[in-house]
Amino acid sequence: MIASAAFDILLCLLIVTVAVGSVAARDLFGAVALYIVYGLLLAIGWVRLGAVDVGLAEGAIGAGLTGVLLLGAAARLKAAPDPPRLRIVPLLLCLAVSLGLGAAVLSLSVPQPGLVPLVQENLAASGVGNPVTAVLLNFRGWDTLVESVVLVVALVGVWALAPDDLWDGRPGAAQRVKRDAVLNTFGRLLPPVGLMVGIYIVWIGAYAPGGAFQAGTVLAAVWLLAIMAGVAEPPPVRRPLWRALLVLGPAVFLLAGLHGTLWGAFMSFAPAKAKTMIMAIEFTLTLSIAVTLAMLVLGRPRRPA
Amino acid sequence: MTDLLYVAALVILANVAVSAWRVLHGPARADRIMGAQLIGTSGVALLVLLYLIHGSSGVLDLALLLALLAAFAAVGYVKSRSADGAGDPEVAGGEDP
Amino acid sequence: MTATLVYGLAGSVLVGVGLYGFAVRRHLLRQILAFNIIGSGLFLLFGALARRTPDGTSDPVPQAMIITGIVVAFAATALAEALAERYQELTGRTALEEDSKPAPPDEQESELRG
Amino acid sequence: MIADAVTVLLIGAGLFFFVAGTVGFVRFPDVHSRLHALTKADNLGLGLVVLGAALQAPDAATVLKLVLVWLLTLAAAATVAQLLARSALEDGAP
Repeated sequence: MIASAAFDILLCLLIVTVAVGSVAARDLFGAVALYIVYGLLLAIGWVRLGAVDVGLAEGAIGAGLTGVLLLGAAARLKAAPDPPRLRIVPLLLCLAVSLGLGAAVLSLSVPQPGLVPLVQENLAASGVGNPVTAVLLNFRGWDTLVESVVLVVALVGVWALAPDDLWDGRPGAAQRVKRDAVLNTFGRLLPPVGLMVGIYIVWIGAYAPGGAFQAGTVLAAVWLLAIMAGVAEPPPVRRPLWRALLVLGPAVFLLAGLHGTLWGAFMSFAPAKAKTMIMAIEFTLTLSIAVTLAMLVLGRPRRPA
Repeated sequence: MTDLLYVAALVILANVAVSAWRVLHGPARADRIMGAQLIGTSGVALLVLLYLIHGSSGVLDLALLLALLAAFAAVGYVKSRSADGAGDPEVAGGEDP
Repeated sequence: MTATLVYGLAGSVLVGVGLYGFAVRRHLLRQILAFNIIGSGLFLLFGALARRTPDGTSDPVPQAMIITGIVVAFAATALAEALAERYQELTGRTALEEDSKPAPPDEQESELRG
Repeated sequence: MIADAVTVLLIGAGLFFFVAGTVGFVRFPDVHSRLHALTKADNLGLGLVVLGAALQAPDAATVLKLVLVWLLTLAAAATVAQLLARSALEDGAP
């Protein structure tokens, strides 16, 4: 009991210290390196909160995609001198915000059943055994549908920043890699394992922690590694097949939702068909999320197709 | 048994804290990425211990995921060292083989 | 209950830390990082409060919302990074202009020409 | 009962290597010796922890998963050690 509390307290202290370090670090590179560590520690924190689904999402994004995105950004952006200075007024204001939130936590920490009973009651009709997946794809499917569209919109925003002559070019730089050397070999070794883990995570999401977002992020990360290792080449952004892949998941989701209209309401699944529909959405959404997230990390087109 | 596992987890957490100090202070950039890599390995070990404590197989899946992605930050780092983000320390002078 | 308290308080502190970084740091990438710290602090706060069920299971509804939140925050980060890069290309700067101090006229003109 | 004792012993031995690796990482004088301390000791430590956990595994699938965890970390460490060592050389480390 004491050891368990000590672990939580030490982990939280570490998380907060690393965050402070990331904000206070003298140089940009140090701030980014600490931020990567921060994401990793948060994933462990989510496990301690009994939210393994969230831990999987945070781990895949924090350990996989954020590192590549932010280290690339830190290299491309000039590191202008920005010495840490202590500003008293903002410090006091932020302290007040933290104290207010802390007081709210203290006053709210009385046992509350929340929405657990409601979810448990309807879980059998949702088509899946993992309550988080049931909420994501059935009870609050609206949120997830709109979110999957938001990802594509963000990608369109990134692509729109390309200069005119590269409007439909290829994202990312041409990778210089020594063939059959260490990185190249690693890039050929990892994708099969990554594909297996990705499929496992989306498949197990039906009744245990996992699902489309976590699996999509894993696949995106593995694809990016293959690109960086010179094993795969990102497609030009105008290639129709890839554009179709980007919207496949949201489109299937929307069609499933419209199909629900026949049964009464948009986005409602009949219990008998729910499992099939949710799995169809999950697998196509995984593909779309993987392609979208990887393209987001690669950024706008940088070279001709 | 559980208490011993927690003690082991605390030892690894202390390791993480020490490595985080290296990430903050460097001195070389490679040191900082190494520190992040060490924290990744420690994180996997922590999750294996937490799997034994909680007994939920999802925790082990997270360990598997972190192990799969363990090299990402470091590969992203060596790539970001060149101006165009495409370099590789294995290619001498940056020319194509 | 301990977990709710410990992680909830950590989340509260993280929001303050991120806000401070967002207010004080000028470099755009540092501001993006600080903004993400605010976000993850709020997620942690939300997740901790989801844990206060009598039997200790975590409420799945906040969990699902946090997962969507994490993925959207990542997409927003990628978009913000691309904007910062383009901003640097056009203006040569990596920090936004202070509101109280307008740029000298000749500099403004060169910005308009892009 | 015996399995529990062996698990505790293996995890204890694993912790020893973790601590040794971290001490080397903090105390060694230059990038390459730090890299050397880190990529070997820690992965041996993780291997021992994984072995200890495997003794408690309820089924073969869990053992397989644990072994995969270790193999993936080893492959990552080997790759990263190569790349970081070369990058430090390019940066002019001794």
